[in-house]
Amino acid sequence: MSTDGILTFLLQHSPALIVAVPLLGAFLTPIIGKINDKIRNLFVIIIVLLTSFFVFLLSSNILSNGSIRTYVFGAASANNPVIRIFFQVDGLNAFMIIIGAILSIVAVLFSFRYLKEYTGQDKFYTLVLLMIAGMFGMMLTGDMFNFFVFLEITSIASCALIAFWTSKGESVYAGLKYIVISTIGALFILFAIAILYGQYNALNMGFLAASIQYTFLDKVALVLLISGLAMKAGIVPMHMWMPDAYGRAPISILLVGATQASLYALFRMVFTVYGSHLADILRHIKFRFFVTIEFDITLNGILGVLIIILALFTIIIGVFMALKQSDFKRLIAFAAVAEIGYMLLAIGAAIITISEIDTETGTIILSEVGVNSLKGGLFHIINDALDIGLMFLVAGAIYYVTKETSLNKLGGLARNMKYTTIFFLIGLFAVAGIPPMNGFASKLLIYESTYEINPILSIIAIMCSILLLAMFVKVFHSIFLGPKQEKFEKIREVPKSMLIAMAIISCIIIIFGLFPDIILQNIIEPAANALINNGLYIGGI
Amino acid sequence: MITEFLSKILKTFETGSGLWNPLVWICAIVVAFLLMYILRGFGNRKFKKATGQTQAFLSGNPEYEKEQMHVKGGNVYWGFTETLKWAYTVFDKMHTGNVSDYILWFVIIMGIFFIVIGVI
Amino acid sequence: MSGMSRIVKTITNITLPLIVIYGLYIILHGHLTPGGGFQGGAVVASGLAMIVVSYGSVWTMKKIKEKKLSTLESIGAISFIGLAFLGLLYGTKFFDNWFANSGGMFGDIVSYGNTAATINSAGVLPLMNIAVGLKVIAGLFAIVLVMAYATSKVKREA
Amino acid sequence: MEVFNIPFIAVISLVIIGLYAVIFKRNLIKIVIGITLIESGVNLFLITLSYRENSIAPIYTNNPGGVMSLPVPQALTLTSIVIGVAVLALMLSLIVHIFRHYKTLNVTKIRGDDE
Repeated sequence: MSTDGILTFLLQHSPALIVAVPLLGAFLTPIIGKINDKIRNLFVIIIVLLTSFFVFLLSSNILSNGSIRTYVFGAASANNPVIRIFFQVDGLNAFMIIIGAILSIVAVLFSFRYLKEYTGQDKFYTLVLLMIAGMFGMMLTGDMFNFFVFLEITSIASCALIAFWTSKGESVYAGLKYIVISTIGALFILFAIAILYGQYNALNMGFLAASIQYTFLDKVALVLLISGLAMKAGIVPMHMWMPDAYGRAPISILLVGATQASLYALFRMVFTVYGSHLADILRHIKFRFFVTIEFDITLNGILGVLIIILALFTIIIGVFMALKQSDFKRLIAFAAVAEIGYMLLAIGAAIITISEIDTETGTIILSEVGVNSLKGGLFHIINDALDIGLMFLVAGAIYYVTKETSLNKLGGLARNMKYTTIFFLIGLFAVAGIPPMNGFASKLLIYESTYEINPILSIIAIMCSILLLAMFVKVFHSIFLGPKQEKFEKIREVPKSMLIAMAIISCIIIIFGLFPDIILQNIIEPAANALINNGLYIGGI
Repeated sequence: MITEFLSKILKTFETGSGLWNPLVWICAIVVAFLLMYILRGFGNRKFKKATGQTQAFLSGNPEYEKEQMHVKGGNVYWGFTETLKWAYTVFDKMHTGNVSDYILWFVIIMGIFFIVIGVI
Repeated sequence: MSGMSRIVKTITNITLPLIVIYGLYIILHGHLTPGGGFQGGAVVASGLAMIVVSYGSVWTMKKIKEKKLSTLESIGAISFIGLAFLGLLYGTKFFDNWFANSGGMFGDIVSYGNTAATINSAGVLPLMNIAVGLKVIAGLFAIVLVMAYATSKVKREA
Repeated sequence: MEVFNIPFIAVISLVIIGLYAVIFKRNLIKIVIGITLIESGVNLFLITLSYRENSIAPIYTNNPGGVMSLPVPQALTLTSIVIGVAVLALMLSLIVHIFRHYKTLNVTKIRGDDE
C-alpha cells in the first residue's frame, strides 16, 4: 500500500480508531507498567499522540470540506439503521474532538512529573486513557444509548481519578459525590432514551431527529435530557459538585473536557434531535388589557428564556462564589462554572432568534445576530477549555512545588518561579477576556450579539467579566507577589515537561488571540453550520 | 502570495456590528508603552535609596515587618464581601456540600423544566 | 472475616465445581441462548465469592494474589479489543465479524429455520464472550476479595 | 385501569422511592440503595418496553410462530446492569474508604470541602 493509500485507510477508519486506540492503551498500560516506569510513560504518550494524530486527520478533513462521515460498526454498510451502532462526525463533532485532543496531550504530558512520587501510577494512566476514550466516544457517537455508555465510562473513570489520593478523606468524599451526581444524571438520561426508543423504535440520533413528533412523552424526554445533561455540564444550581471534584482531582484539566462533552450533547439534543420542532407554536395567547395583546409562545422562545435565565444565574453565582474562595483550585472551579454560563448565554440568545425551520432541508433559520451569537458561544467553548485548563495546570505546578493550594498560606512565589508566573499572567488575561488574548474575541461576539437581544444581558456579562479579572488579580497578588517567605526559600521552578505542557497551551492561546478571524472561519464556522443545518446529519444514515 | 497571506492575517474580525483586530491593538499598546517610557525619563532624578524617602507613610503608624504587611488572599476583597453579605449568606446556605442537597436541586430544576416545557 | 464453620466449608467444596461449570456453560453458549460473557462470569465470580465468605478473605488473599487477577482482567480486555481490531485488519470495519460463516472454527453456517442451534457457529462472538467472561470473572472476584479484605481490616483497626 | 399499566406504575414508584432515599436519607449506604432502586426502575422500564403479550424469546433465525419480544431493549438493559455493577462496586469501595477516614457514614457528620 502506498502512503496515500494508508492515509485514506486511516482516515476512513479514524472515527473508530480515535476511541479504540486509547481503550487498547488503557488495558495494555498495567501490563507494560510491570516492565518499567519510563517505558510505560513513553507508551502512554505515544498512545495519546497517535489518537491526536487521528483526531487531526479526521477533523481537518471534515472541517475543510464541510462533509459528514458515518462509521458503521461491524458491517460494511448500514442496511438496518435501527440496530446498528454509528459514529457520525460532522463539523461540530470535529470541533469538539480537537478540544479533547489538545486537553489530553497536555494532561498526560503534565502528569508525568507531577505524579512521579506517588504510587499506583499504572492505575492512574489506565484511568486517564479510559477517560480519554470515553470523552471521545461521547463527542463522536451518533447513537443515543452508546452516548449513555460512554457517559458512564467517562464518569466512572473520572470518579476514580478524583478519589485517586485515597489518603485524604475529602478527595474520597468528593469522588463519591461526583459518582452519585453523575450516575443519577445518567440514569435520567437513560430514562429519556428509553422513552424515545419506545416511541420511535430507534436509538440513532439522526433517525430520531427525522421522525420526532413532539408529543407529550417527547416533552418529558426533553425535560429529562436537558436537566440530566445540565447537571453533568455543571449549570447553576446543579454546579456544586464541580468545585469539590475539580478541587480534589490530581489533574482537573481532563474533567474540563468531560464537562464540555456533556455541554456538546446538550446542544446536539436541542438543535438536532429536537431541531425540527424548535420553532413550533405551542400556544396562541390573546387578551385585552386596554389594547388587545396577541402573541405566540414558541418552543424556542421558552427554551431560550429558560437557558438564558439559567445562564445568568450560572455567571453571577459562579463569579460571586469564586471571589470569596480562599482555595486556588476551588476558585478556578467556580470560574469554570461562570465561563460555562457565558457559553449558555450565547446559545440561549441564538435559540431565541430562531424564526422558522425549513422542514425540507432541516435547516434552522436564525437571524444574523443569532448566528454571531452561536459562533461566539462555540468559540468560547474552546477558549474556556484552554484558559481554565492553563489555570489548572498552574495550580498543579504550584501544588507540586509547595504542596499547598490555600491562598492564605502562599506568597512571593514569582521570585522563584518566573516561567510559571508568565504562564499564569497569560491565563489571567485570557480568562478575563483582556485583549489581545483569545478570551476577548469570543466574549466580544457574545457581548455584541446579546446586546441586540437585550442590553441588560450584555451588561451583566461584562460586569461579571470584570469580577473574573478582579479575582484572578487577587490570586496573582496572593500567590506570586508579596515578600519572600522562609518556608518557600528552597523552591525551584517546576520540571521541564510541566513547563512544556503549560507552554503548549499558552502558545495556542496567543495564536487564537492574535488571529481570531482565521480560527473563526476555519474551525468555528463549519461547527456552527453543522449545528444549524441538520439535513446533513439526518441524511448521514 | 505574501500579500495574500498578509491580507489573510490582517483581515479584521467582524462581529456583526463592529470589528476587532488584535494586531492593531498590539501596535497601540507598544506605542503606549514607549510613551510611558519617555514620560518616565522626565522624572525627578533626586531619588536616593536607603533614606527616609523609601519608607512608606502609613498615617504616622510604624511600618511592620514585610511578612506581616502582605495582605493574605482571603482578606483581599474584604470590603466587597462585607457589603454583599446579604447575598453571600444566601449563597452559603445553597452550598451545603451535602450530596443529598445536590440531588434536591436537580429535582427542583427538573420540576421547573417540567412545569415550563411540559405544561405549555 | 476469618473462616466459617466446617459444614459451610464442606458445602462450599461440593457446590463450587457445579457453580463454576454452570457459569462456564453460560459463557460458552452466549451466542445461542440468553446469557453470555457477563452473566456467566458473574455466576462464576459469585461461586468464587463463596470461597471468600466461607474460608475468610485473609486466607483467600494468601492463596490468590490480587495483582494476578488484575493481569488476568487486562488480558481479557485486551483480547476483546484485539478481536475488534482484527475485524479492521481482516474484515471491512472495526468489530467486523470476519470469520463468521467461513467454515473453520466457529464458522458453521446456521441453517435457516427454527432448528437446534450449533455451538460451532457465529464467528468471533463466542471468542468475545470468552474474553468478556475472563474479564468479568477476574474483575468481580478481585472486587469482592479486595472489599472483603479492606472491611476486615477496618474491623481490626476499630 | 388497564393491567398493562402496572409495570409503568412500578417504574415510576421505584424511581420516586429511590429519589426519596437519595434526598432524605442521611446514611451513605442508604443513598447507594436509593441509586440502585432508581437504576432498577429504569431497567424495568426498558424491559417492559420490549415485552409483547404471549411472546417468545428472540433466539431463532426463523420465527416458529407467535410474536417475538424485542431483543434490543434487553441488550440495552443488560449493558445498563453491567454499568450498574461497576458503579455500585466503585461507590461501595469509596464508602469503605470514607468510613476509614471519618468513622461514620452519616453525611451530616462528614466534613468535606463545603465553603
